[in-house]
Amino acid sequence: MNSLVLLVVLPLFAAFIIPVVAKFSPKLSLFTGPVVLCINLLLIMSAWIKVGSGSEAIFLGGFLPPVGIVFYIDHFSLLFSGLIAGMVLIVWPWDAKESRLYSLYMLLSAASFGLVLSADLFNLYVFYELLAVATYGIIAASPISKVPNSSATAASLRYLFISSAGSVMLLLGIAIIYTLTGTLNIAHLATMTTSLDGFAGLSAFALIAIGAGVKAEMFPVNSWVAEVYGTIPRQLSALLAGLVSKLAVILIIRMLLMVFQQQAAFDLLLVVGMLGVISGEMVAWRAKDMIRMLSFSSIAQLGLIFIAFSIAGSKGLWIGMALMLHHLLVKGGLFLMADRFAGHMGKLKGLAKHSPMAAAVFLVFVLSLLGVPPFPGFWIKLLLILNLAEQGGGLYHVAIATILLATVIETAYIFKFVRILYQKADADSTPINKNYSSSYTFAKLFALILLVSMLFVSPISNHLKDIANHSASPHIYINKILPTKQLGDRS
Amino acid sequence: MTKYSALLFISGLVFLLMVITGLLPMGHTPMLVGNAILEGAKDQVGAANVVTSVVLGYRGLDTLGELSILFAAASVVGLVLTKSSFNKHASNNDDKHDHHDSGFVAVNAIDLIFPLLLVVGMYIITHGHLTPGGGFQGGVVLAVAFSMLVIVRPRRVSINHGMVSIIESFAGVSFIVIGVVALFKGQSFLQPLLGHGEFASLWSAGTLPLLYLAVGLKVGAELAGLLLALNTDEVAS
Amino acid sequence: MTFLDHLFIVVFISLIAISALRNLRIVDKLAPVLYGLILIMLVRMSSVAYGGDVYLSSVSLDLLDFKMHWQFTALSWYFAIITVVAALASAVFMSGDWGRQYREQGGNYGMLQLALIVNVFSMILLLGSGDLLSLFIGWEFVSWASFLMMVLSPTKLAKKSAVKYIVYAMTGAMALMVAIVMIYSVNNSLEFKQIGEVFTQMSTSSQLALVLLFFVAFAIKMGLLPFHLWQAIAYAETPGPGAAFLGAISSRMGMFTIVLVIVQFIGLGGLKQLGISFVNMQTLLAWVAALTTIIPTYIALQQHDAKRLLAWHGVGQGGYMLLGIIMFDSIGSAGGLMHVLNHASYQAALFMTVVAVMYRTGTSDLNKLGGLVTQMPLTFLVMLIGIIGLAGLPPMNGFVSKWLVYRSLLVNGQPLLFVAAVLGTLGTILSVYKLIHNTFLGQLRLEHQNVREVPWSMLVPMLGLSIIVFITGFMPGLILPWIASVQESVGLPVIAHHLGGIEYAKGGLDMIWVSGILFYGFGVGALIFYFLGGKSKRVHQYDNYAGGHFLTSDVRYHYSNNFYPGLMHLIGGWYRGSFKWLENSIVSVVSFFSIFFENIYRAKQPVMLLLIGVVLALFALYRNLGVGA
Amino acid sequence: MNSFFTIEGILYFGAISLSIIGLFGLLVSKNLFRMLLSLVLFEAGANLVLVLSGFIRNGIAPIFLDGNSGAVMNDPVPQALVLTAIVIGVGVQALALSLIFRVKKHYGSMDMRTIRSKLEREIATQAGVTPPGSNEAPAPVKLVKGEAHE
Amino acid sequence: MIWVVAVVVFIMLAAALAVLFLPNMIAAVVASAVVSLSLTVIFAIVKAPDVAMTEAAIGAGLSSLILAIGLKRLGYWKTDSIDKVKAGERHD
Repeated sequence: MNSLVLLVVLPLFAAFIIPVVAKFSPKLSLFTGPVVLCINLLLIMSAWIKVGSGSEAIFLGGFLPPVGIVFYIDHFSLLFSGLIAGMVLIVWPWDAKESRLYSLYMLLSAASFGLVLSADLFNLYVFYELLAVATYGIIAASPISKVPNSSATAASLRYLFISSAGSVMLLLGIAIIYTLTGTLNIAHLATMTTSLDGFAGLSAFALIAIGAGVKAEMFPVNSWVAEVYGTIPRQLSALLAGLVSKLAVILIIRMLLMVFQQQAAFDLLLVVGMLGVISGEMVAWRAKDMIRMLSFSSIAQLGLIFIAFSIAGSKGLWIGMALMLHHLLVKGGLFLMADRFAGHMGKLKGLAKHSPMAAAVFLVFVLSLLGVPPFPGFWIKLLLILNLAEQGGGLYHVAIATILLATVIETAYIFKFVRILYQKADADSTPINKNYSSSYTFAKLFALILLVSMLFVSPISNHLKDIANHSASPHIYINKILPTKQLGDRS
Repeated sequence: MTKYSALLFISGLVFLLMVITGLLPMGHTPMLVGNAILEGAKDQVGAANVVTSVVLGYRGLDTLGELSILFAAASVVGLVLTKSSFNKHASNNDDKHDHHDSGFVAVNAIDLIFPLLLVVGMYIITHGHLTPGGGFQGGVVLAVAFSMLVIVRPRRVSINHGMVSIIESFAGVSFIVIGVVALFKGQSFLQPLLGHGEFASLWSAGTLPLLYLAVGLKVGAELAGLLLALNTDEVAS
Repeated sequence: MTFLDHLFIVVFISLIAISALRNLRIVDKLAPVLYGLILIMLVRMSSVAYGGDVYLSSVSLDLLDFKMHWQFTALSWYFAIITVVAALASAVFMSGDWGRQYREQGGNYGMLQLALIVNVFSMILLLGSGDLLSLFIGWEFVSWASFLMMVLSPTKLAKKSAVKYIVYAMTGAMALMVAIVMIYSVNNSLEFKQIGEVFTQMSTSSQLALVLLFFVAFAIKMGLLPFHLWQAIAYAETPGPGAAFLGAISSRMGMFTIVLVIVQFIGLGGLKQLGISFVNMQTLLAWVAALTTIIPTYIALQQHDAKRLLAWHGVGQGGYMLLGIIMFDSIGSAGGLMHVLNHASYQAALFMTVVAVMYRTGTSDLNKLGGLVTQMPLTFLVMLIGIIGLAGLPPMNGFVSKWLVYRSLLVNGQPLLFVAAVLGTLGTILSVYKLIHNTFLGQLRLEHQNVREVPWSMLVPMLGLSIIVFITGFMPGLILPWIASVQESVGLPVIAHHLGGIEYAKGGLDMIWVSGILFYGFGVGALIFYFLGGKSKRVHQYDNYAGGHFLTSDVRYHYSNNFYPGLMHLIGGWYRGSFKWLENSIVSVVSFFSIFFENIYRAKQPVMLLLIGVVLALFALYRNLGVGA
Repeated sequence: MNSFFTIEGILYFGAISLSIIGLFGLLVSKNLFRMLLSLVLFEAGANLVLVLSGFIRNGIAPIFLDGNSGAVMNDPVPQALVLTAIVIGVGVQALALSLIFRVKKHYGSMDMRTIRSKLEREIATQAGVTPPGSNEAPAPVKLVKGEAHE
Repeated sequence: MIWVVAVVVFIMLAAALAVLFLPNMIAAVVASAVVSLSLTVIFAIVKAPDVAMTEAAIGAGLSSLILAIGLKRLGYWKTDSIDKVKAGERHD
């Protein structure tokens, strides 16, 4: 099990050697990253089997927690690790000119693995920063052909300012938690929740949530989304919207599930989630091009995920996880195929006639996004709403109303777009991007996965439920990480 | 307008942060982990400087992550500033800076203190586990020393970029290798190896000095590369 | 495997078969056969409509802890048979020459067939639903199936109205979802009978919310006021027989759910207890229904496109159905339920006649038609029967159901509602006269000289439907047992019936007598006419005059443009499209907020948003928790 | 509530004020370079807070020397964390500076607001839509007569 | 001791404000170096010698060097008086 630390270390290793390798053989440096990711996938698979329905903890440096850093491995973290490896492989920049970009992608995946696996608060912060820095770099260095390079740089810079400010907030939150409890290990923190349930403790959570929320596209701090997604290649948007945002969410919910199972924390997530949903959908409603529409729809979906996590306990994790996976498939797929729908909406008339397959794939995605039965999106939305209703309390009811209202708005703008696709082409229509890029193939693959998962709703959901039950339980977490409590428990 | 609303919210934040601070145990923090480390550091890691034990021992992965961040930053700076496809129309005359040597005082002073800086830097790195300081601080000194040479004499002295990147790769790789060796011995990643040696002597604390050396080299190479990349005109490179 | 399972399997196989073969010519022959097969299976299940046992499906899906099952009650069966007959008629109608012409004009005939079977499939699924979740899924299926049919028309307006429809439908679905969630959250169960149980446990405000949510959901599908704006244009723009099918039955799924949920489980007592003094939920719904009969009917009067005129009537007729059922007595509810079948039959027939006229002349613009009676006499006959039914005049079936509704209103002491219903009927008569006059009467236009009667593939379903219109009007006792068992199954008082009509203490109705007297009267009139030496003279269609001027045969005279000018002026005075204004204002509100949020997202300095977010979050926590720790 | 007039009280006050000054600078300055300086201040304040979380009154530095075996030591963990945070901070700073160079080169301006509007316009142009109106006064919504009443 | 701390904190905050409000960029960078140096002193006072060294080397040294390079390349390397700033090139 100790070897699972290689998930993080191998990409770092690759990142360090890629520049040197590139000096001797550029070809080799191109393949280093994918090879490492494939090895990681194998590692993850073997660990998946080995872990079974249990979980494992890796004590880095051989120091027993809470003094050392711990990696916590269960199916939840392995699932997302697998997704990271797969997603980075899908969007791997095969045609990049600079080997340093490969390094950055490797750093990004290493940071992602670390974020998923680590059970130490400050270690999470370090990986979060690594992820952020790698992201700035990738954004700034990955212009789309048509845009002058520097608009991506400007977007990246604006992103950097808000994201760094968010990181500082995160750091402040960590400082408050450390001052209050004297520990950074999340399992250890979970044993002393009583010292964190006051105003100071919860404000630390608020700082962490909003600080990390910058990456998670949380409501007030997500104005970078449209700027960044508007200037980078669509594959990269698929990576950022599909996966990277989820990693920040995982950071937040680790704290929420293990340490801050309190109504005030749930309410905070609920409110920002609701605002995110409604504002995202409303702005998307006014969007005139696909990318902007997708960007804001992504914000709304992340809001939905936050709403899901405001349900206490394993149910929240279960539904939230389902939502995250669904959003990864749908939004990832939509962004991957967005190149085919580039440009002003009004100029896309007749696209459905021209490439019916693309239109059909698009329809599959959006119908699932809207939650039309029998697509998986419907079941997730149903579960979410029924469970919100079970929570009771006025705010949860408002959330239900918000979600449903947002769905109506979403229908309106998506079908406004679909209508244009199915209109007759006229002189104004732009010639359609006909080159079948590999990302479009992956989009089709995503749609296929979505359709297949439609048939296996029950087994998938049961499986996710098991994973969630296991991962959301602080007891298992504490027992695994702190087998023997050496330190005084203040609670 | 922005100023006033900013002021309003800022004052709100000040108030709330002060309230939070008032609730914190100032000056007598619980230190659960801290005390455990202070008790165990001597035996578990064996470095006189407990901070070093924490940085490289207990929280070695953080340090690796931090090195990666520096590496990422340096890579990005390199990527961003050495792009050949540049929009020239907006270029500004201010950016053209002369390639002449700096003045007599600067050149000679740097020449004079360069060896001194090297020695100091290496000293700080190698004694990181004993006294305050270590890889980061020493690395910075090294980086500044080398880049100063170039900055004061941009035309005559140049640092081989390839060499820098090889050093940084090598240092990073060796950090990881030291960690992975433990893995191969059936232990955990970054578990301290080698004997602890005599406490508070130069050859103590197992692999820690080696790790710090790697960190120092890495930080030095990284920052030197960074400084040079920032300082060079992208047209030139 | 129960018989219901077989039905579902057959419908599903039909769906697969038609979707697989939709681009081959064979689908023309196959589709009617398949609908016929489904119809036969339904007929074999007819025991349920005569008081037999409910058919249960052996399939029950366990998805995510929810148990879904399906069943066929008398109510389901009644709606299903209407659906399948309408589908069969439409399929036959489009299978021959109409389909050929549609293909030649570039229409996607295969998709039309597919959309029809998808609609039938989803409606049967909805009708067979056995719990709230399967109901919701069926509901969504029906919405999207209708959407599929509407978008087939290539015109821009059609697509726009289809999108409008789907937004409305989604709103309805979400309202239904909230209602279901409200029920689920009380007992964590999705069974139908929970509705009644939960309803009694709820507080008054929750009850009110529940009823309103259900009603909004169903009213949107029904096209009741004030949610009627989507329907007419969307249906009118649907290609040919699709419009006939949708107009006949699709929106009646709303009626089905109203009966299933509101009538069956909430009931009169539930509705009556919600309200202050004399205004309760029942009167509110009744007035919604009454206004629905009036306003859309008079909008129909203003239309100059035949399909739109009919589609607006479809909206208006929904009001009668609700008006009847909301009275909760035996004759009123029987009238409401029966009106579903009656309306389906004549609406389908009328749409088909209009499509037939379009097939020959290429237009449905009432200002560009006229005098077609000589060229298309059978179509004229069908339309005549249809409009008599639509106007609710004897001896057609529309009279029976409307009579029952009027009777119920009078008996229940609702004279104002009665007046409203009669007003609606008045508008109907005026506008159907406009329809038949502008299409078939007057002088034939020059460009229509060569128009011929439509082929038999189109005539047969039209004539078949008009026979149904007549037979069920002449002998309503054929239908009334079905109605009675529906009433029994949903817990309404059961109507006493015989072959000719109903028995009712305060005056029954026997259509055989009524029709007999009517025909007898005609016969007597004819006899008197001939015995008094009445001479008839055949006059050529062009051989008439206007205002003392004899018209020559090269100037065709047909008074169709600007029909009913005085009345139009009157209507224009008080009806200024207030509902459209409402719709637009909702859009502006959304627009306002979206601009507001967009400006937030366009912040010059995003860190400001971070600051505001942090401060507000901390402040909320501070307010909630204080600093007592 | 603690008293603020102690060493740690003053230091906490200083740390928070430093952060706040940095944040304020980030908000009010238009110049990218000054925003960067403010960001550095902001981070420095947070670092100070983190160091203070390990501060023990009368504690000594966490280094084992010959004479201090019995003394109370400060918490070494936050110091290690701050070490990391400072290095991260300087990395981000250099990165931001390089981005600023590029932005300055491309837009010829250091004003955040100008850059934002230019960026917005570029994104809109790339997406093929009309650029959005000014933030202060939204562009008048053009209501085409027919569209509003359909 | 407490007064020493108070004075250092005061210097630090004054320098921080100077960073924001000095019109000349060089002065602002110098002020930020002053902030770093005060921080170094504070770190030394709170018995965190490692952090103090790091802050001195990185915060006051390296960071200032980077910012100085930035000044140079962004064209702020001039010791103009406020008059000129007012005349045309406002940096703020």
